[in-house]
Amino acid sequence: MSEIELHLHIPVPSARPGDAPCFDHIPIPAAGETRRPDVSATEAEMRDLPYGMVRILDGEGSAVGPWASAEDPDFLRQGLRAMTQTRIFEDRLFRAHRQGKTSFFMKSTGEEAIGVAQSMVLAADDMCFPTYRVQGWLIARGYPIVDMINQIYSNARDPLKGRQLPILYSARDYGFYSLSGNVGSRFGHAVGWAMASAYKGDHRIALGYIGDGTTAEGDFHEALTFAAVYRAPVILAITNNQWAISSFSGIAGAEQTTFAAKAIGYGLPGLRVDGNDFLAVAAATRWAAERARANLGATLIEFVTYRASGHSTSDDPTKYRPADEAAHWPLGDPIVRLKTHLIAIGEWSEARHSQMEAELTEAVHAAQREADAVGTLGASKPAVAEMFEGVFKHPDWRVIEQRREMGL
Amino acid sequence: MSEIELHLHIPVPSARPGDAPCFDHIPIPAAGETRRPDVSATEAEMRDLPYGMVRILDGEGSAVGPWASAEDPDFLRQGLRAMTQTRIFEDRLFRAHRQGKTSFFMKSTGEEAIGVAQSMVLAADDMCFPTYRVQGWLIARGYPIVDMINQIYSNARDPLKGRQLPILYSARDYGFYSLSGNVGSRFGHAVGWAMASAYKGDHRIALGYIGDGTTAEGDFHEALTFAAVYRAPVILAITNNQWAISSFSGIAGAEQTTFAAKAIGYGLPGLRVDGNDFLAVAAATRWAAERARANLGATLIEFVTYRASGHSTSDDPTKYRPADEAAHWPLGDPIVRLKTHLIAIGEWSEARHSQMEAELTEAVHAAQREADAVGTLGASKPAVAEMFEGVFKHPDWRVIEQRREMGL
Amino acid sequence: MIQALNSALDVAMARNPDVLVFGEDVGYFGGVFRVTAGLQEKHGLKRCFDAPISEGGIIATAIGMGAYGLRPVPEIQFADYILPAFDQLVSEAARLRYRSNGEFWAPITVRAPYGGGIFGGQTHSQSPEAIFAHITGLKTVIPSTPYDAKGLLLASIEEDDPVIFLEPKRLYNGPFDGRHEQAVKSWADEPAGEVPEGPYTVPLGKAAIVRQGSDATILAYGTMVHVAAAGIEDSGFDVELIDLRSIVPLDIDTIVASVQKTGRCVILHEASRFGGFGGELSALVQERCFYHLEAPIERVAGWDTPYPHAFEWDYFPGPARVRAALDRVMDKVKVSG
Amino acid sequence: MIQALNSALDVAMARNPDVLVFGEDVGYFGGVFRVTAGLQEKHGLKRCFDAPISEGGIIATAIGMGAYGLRPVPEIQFADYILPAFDQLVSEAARLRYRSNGEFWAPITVRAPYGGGIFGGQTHSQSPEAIFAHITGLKTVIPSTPYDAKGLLLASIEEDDPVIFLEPKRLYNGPFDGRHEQAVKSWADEPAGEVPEGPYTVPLGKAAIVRQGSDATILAYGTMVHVAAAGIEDSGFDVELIDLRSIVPLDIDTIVASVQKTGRCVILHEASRFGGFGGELSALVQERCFYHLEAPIERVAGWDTPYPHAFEWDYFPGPARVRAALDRVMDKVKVSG
Ligand SMILES: Cc1ncc(C[n+]2csc(CCOP(=O)(O)OP(=O)(O)O)c2C)c(N)n1
Ligand SMILES: Cc1ncc(C[n+]2csc(CCOP(=O)(O)OP(=O)(O)O)c2C)c(N)n1
Ligand SMILES: [Mg+2]
Ligand SMILES: [Mg+2]
Repeated sequence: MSEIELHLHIPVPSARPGDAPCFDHIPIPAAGETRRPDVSATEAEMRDLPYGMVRILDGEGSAVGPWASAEDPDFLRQGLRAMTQTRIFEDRLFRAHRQGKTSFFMKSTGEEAIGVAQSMVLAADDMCFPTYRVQGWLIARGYPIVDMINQIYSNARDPLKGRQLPILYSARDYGFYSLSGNVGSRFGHAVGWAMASAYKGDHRIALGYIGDGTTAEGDFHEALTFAAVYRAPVILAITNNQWAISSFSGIAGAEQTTFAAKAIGYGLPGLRVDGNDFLAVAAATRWAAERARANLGATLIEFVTYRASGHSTSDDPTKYRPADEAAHWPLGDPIVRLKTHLIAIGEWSEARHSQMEAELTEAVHAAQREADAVGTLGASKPAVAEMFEGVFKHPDWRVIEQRREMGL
Repeated sequence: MSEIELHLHIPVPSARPGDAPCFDHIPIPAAGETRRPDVSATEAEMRDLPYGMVRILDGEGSAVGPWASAEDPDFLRQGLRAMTQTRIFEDRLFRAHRQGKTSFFMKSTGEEAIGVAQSMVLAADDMCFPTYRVQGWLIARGYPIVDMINQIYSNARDPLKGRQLPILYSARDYGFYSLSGNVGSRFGHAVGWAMASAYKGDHRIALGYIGDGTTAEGDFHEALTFAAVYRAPVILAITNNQWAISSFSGIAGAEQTTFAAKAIGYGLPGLRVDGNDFLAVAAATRWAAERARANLGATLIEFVTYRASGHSTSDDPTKYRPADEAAHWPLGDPIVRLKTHLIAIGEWSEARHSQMEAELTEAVHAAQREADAVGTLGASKPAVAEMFEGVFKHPDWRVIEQRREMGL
Repeated sequence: MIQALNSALDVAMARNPDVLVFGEDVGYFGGVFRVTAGLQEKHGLKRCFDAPISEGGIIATAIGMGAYGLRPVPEIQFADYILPAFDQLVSEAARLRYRSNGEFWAPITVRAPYGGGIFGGQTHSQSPEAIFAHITGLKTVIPSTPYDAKGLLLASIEEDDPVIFLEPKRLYNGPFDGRHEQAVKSWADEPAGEVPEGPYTVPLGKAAIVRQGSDATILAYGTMVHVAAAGIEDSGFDVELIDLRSIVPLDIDTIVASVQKTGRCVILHEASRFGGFGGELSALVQERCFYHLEAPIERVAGWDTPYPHAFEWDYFPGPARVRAALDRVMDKVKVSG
Repeated sequence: MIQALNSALDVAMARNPDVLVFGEDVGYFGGVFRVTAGLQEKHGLKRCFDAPISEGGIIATAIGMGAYGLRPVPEIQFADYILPAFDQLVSEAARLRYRSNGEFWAPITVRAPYGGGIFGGQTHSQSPEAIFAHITGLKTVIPSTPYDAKGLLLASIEEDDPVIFLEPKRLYNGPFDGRHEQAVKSWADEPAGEVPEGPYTVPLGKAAIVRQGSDATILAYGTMVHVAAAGIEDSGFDVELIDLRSIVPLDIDTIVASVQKTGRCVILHEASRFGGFGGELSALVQERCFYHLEAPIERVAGWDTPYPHAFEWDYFPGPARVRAALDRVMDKVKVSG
């Protein structure tokens, strides 16, 4: 019997408030370095990918390496626009919460490339199974911002009739599945939806999102198991933004290996992708979508990014991480990086950018004015009878009696 | 948009009743071929192991390769004895079910090496978190066979007071955690127990068992996540016996990759081991135990084996697999293989083996006679008052009243 | 009842290509209780297939399929093993329609054998209906005869809401009234064992008055309907026996009318008593029939212990306990009414 | 109440090195409601630490630790998120002692904030106590004041049985009686807000008679105790108010004595009504006080819908509904008694 005393290891992040931020533990290959296998490569031929990183935009804003392809500048400008609009929208609504106009809000600052690029790359009739941190998906598809705000205000025009917490949207026509407050539990729905599409001989594919922290849920494993076993046409995306509320990614296993490496356990290809590189997100998504549509099955993608803002309006990140951590994030800001690229290739300018920002700011303000006019939380709400609708397709005697008890 | 129609892939096994059995899809390196890294090797240095197979006993019964070490012949004879006893015991009790002496029974035929070798290699105060298919663990540690039978009969001497289905033993003093009918849900208890041992600066380690089919449960993933994050001193063992009731291992993902490869996703070493090779099971277990006791954390081991019998007394495997499939299993029978080895090294003989079998058979019969004398299911049972005990440490008014209502 | 359920699935699959069946061992093998036997062969590999041992995954997959537009009928091998999927059922299936304002919903029917009487021990005998009945957005159906089993299953599959369909496993092969010492009976000898071949439905939310009576009312479902009948027979009282058939939706009108008529009520279930569905039934009856009640409402249920293997017949609430309860509701009135 | 709970954990950890605390964000950060603030700093990284987002894993780990001999106090961030761990709680924690004949048990206390009143929407407002109360082998504790919170939590941690400890999150920062339009109150102004620094316990299974009365009895727990008090005040009746404090074990004697005295009973809870714990309470009261009851037992509870964000105060059962129920139990007697 060994005489060594056992000890319990508890992971701690590289820096806490007061410490100098440090991201040296995150391996980041240079842009262009990680290879691009053919979509038909076998899983055994791709086991290095989870340890590399798909990156296209280099420090100078050039698009380099095997994943780069000729992009339509309009496509890129649209992406830039949607990302910028997302940021402006979120900043504005965050402030709306501080003004007491709603109960809760969440931002995706620094992560906008993911939802936006994927929204633009996938087909209109594909379906994403979102987390709360991909509002950019809706904005990129032109979902009316005023309706987002109406939902956030739970006012009389709330498309979800006041039943849901702010930002837990549902937008079927925009390929955006119903969100809910509990994390992880829709990841497997993406797989089931994709299996149904395959069962019907359809061509539509699904995209499931999950946060780095939430990969620890059993739902994650179950979804991947079903996806692998039935070769479902699905893209399963981990948005690794380094934090889960106050818990760093090490609490979800990041001290040991990359999140992309989880793919290997299921015999699936796993891509590790620079999540702040709009081009890389788009390229990786296209690659995975091509595999899915060719009946080659599921792909797991880890998007490496950083949650630049707090977790939500209830959170103050300076309580648990250096206040200036975001500034040290080695993969930069997705908006700045795409803008730099567009300028570098002569398709954009600072002046156009400022003008666009002004336009988008005004659009958000206009939408907010419209929603404000309907009413903010408490000041306006859907008919109280809506509370009793939709429990079942047809109400049963219980809610009918209870509605009556309320005098409705 | 691609014009290819999606289709849904449903895995099917290589052979169904009437087909010729085929195991060609299972890669089996030669004995001695798979390397043995130092226990302190990094995970990145060990990512090939899940695709090899730790094997020591070759076709001639010789012990070969880097995992082989000098074994005390007494240790091997003890192992042979416990495996043989397990088989005789199970055959006998299976028949007892047919005779109506109990409600249910399960066998581990063909898989005896796993529970027996691990029971012998681990320390008396380590704890295993068993499945129903490691009765050999108890037999190897000298748990009284008569008490196993009393439990199976739920008779007046049942150590579990008639509360549990047959073979769902609990034997704390033998390092055998309480079994239950639901699969998978104790896998994480092994991790928690090991974390507690580490927390206390103890030296004890835990061993969790799970079946190939059950790896699909969320519990599997959650246990591995906790084991990896907190570097728990635990061995997590998958007994891949190719079947989960009527579902072949492909339904749990074996078409895509090995079960051992799941370790990679957690940044843990994963060993793939010939589960029918007593020496390989012992060697791999020692290696993993050494890692655990040296604070190097958890190891995932896939034991490749074959469920030679039906799933349980409720099952007829000829309904879903070729009747002669077991005979074609390429890794042979663990008892025969160890016996051949012992004979090959001059430490055993056919005559001694027959004599041992006779002795063990008589020991099982004697134990059964003793248990039969107490009574079989229905003919004898613990006091009915036992039904009301142990819900809580101290009974509350509900069971006290209900017991009274029964006139007890 | 197995053939009736099998026929229901067969009919549903034949009529609607969007109906598909999956679960542990349901494919080639046809399920550990054979309810799905032959469906894979007849309807194809993709319409009836094996699933990984992952109840959460099975339900999550079914919900995703339902959101796409299919009508999946997943099987959970034993109701005891539905618990790993509890979050999927409660947080997802039950809430999808409400939270998305009708954009998405979960038209899934989750079949699971449940209940005791087979020496299945703790994890093959439980009756979890109460924890489903409490969940807003879930329907829970429990047949007691082959005829109902088929009709209710077909109706459940047609539902656009998620249905938990609990099959009393002790009734799979024949009626069982709790008289375990008697010879095993066959459905072939029972009128309700006769099952038409083609499609028909038995509506959810409509209780069956199995036996009219004037002395007291018994509310029961599943196996306990048969146990109730035996208990009534032994008691000699003229008892009205109501088979609820679905507990959500609940046929409150039939219940109230009966108890207002008889003035006495006994509630039966196999699940442990405390916090069981009997509490809700008792509360509802008391609220709506208070001035008609001539004796306290009685509950006959499993004891407040886990389900114990050796004590199957000490635990299972049999006809003797039903009879005793009937004696109490009838007697007490004589003593103090 | 947050400080009281924090103090209980601090005291328990100081007294017993086998007590340890873990859960999502409970370590360095001190929990999203700050209940574990300062514990990591004071007692060390290994005694209060963050856990992966995996409620099933958290409870499984705690059970394994408990089997080893520790006394873990895991936190589930919101009671709504306890469902992924439901199988661990029911099939494992609750059954371990019984099935192993006492060889192993689960001395774990699972803390979780629960209940509404904070505009938390569907998944930050639910009250799941009924699904725990039905599970044989689980205890369920719900404090309503800081004093009780500390004493009950310390008593729970000392228990050798698994305890679900539900903390009414709307009471974390002050008492709340449902009058949401009034200014927020502080515990500092309440006698029960005073919490001794050192160790003390409030026993499980002992209800508190918050207010003596003769007209009717109200049974409540958690936030609803305060709502009841407001409703009583508004009603003008002399109502006895009982705070159950733990629903398993349940203090049946105090309940029965009170209702036998008053002859009228109103039961309150936040959870949706159908299949809620109120059903069990109603059944028990009816069974044991039938001949004393002068009016139907009333239940005031959440509506049978999911918890809706915008309709917080339409859904939350406030003092007006309590008062209406009291009017009914008192009135009906005048009309038809
Ligand atoms: C099942 C469940 N458990 C816990 C929570 C509480 N919670 C909300 S968000 C969150 C962190 C999620 O982190 P991550 O998955 O990394 O996503 P991110 O917020 O970083 O995008 C937690 C623990 C929840 N909503 N649902
Ligand atoms: C949670 C749960 N789901 C389903 C079952 C039913 N069941 C019992 S054993 C079994 C197969 C397990 O297969 P595997 O894990 O490969 O173990 P093996 O029997 O092959 O040793 C199943 C599905 C169960 N007992 N528990
Ligand atoms: Mg995150
Ligand atoms: Mg197996």
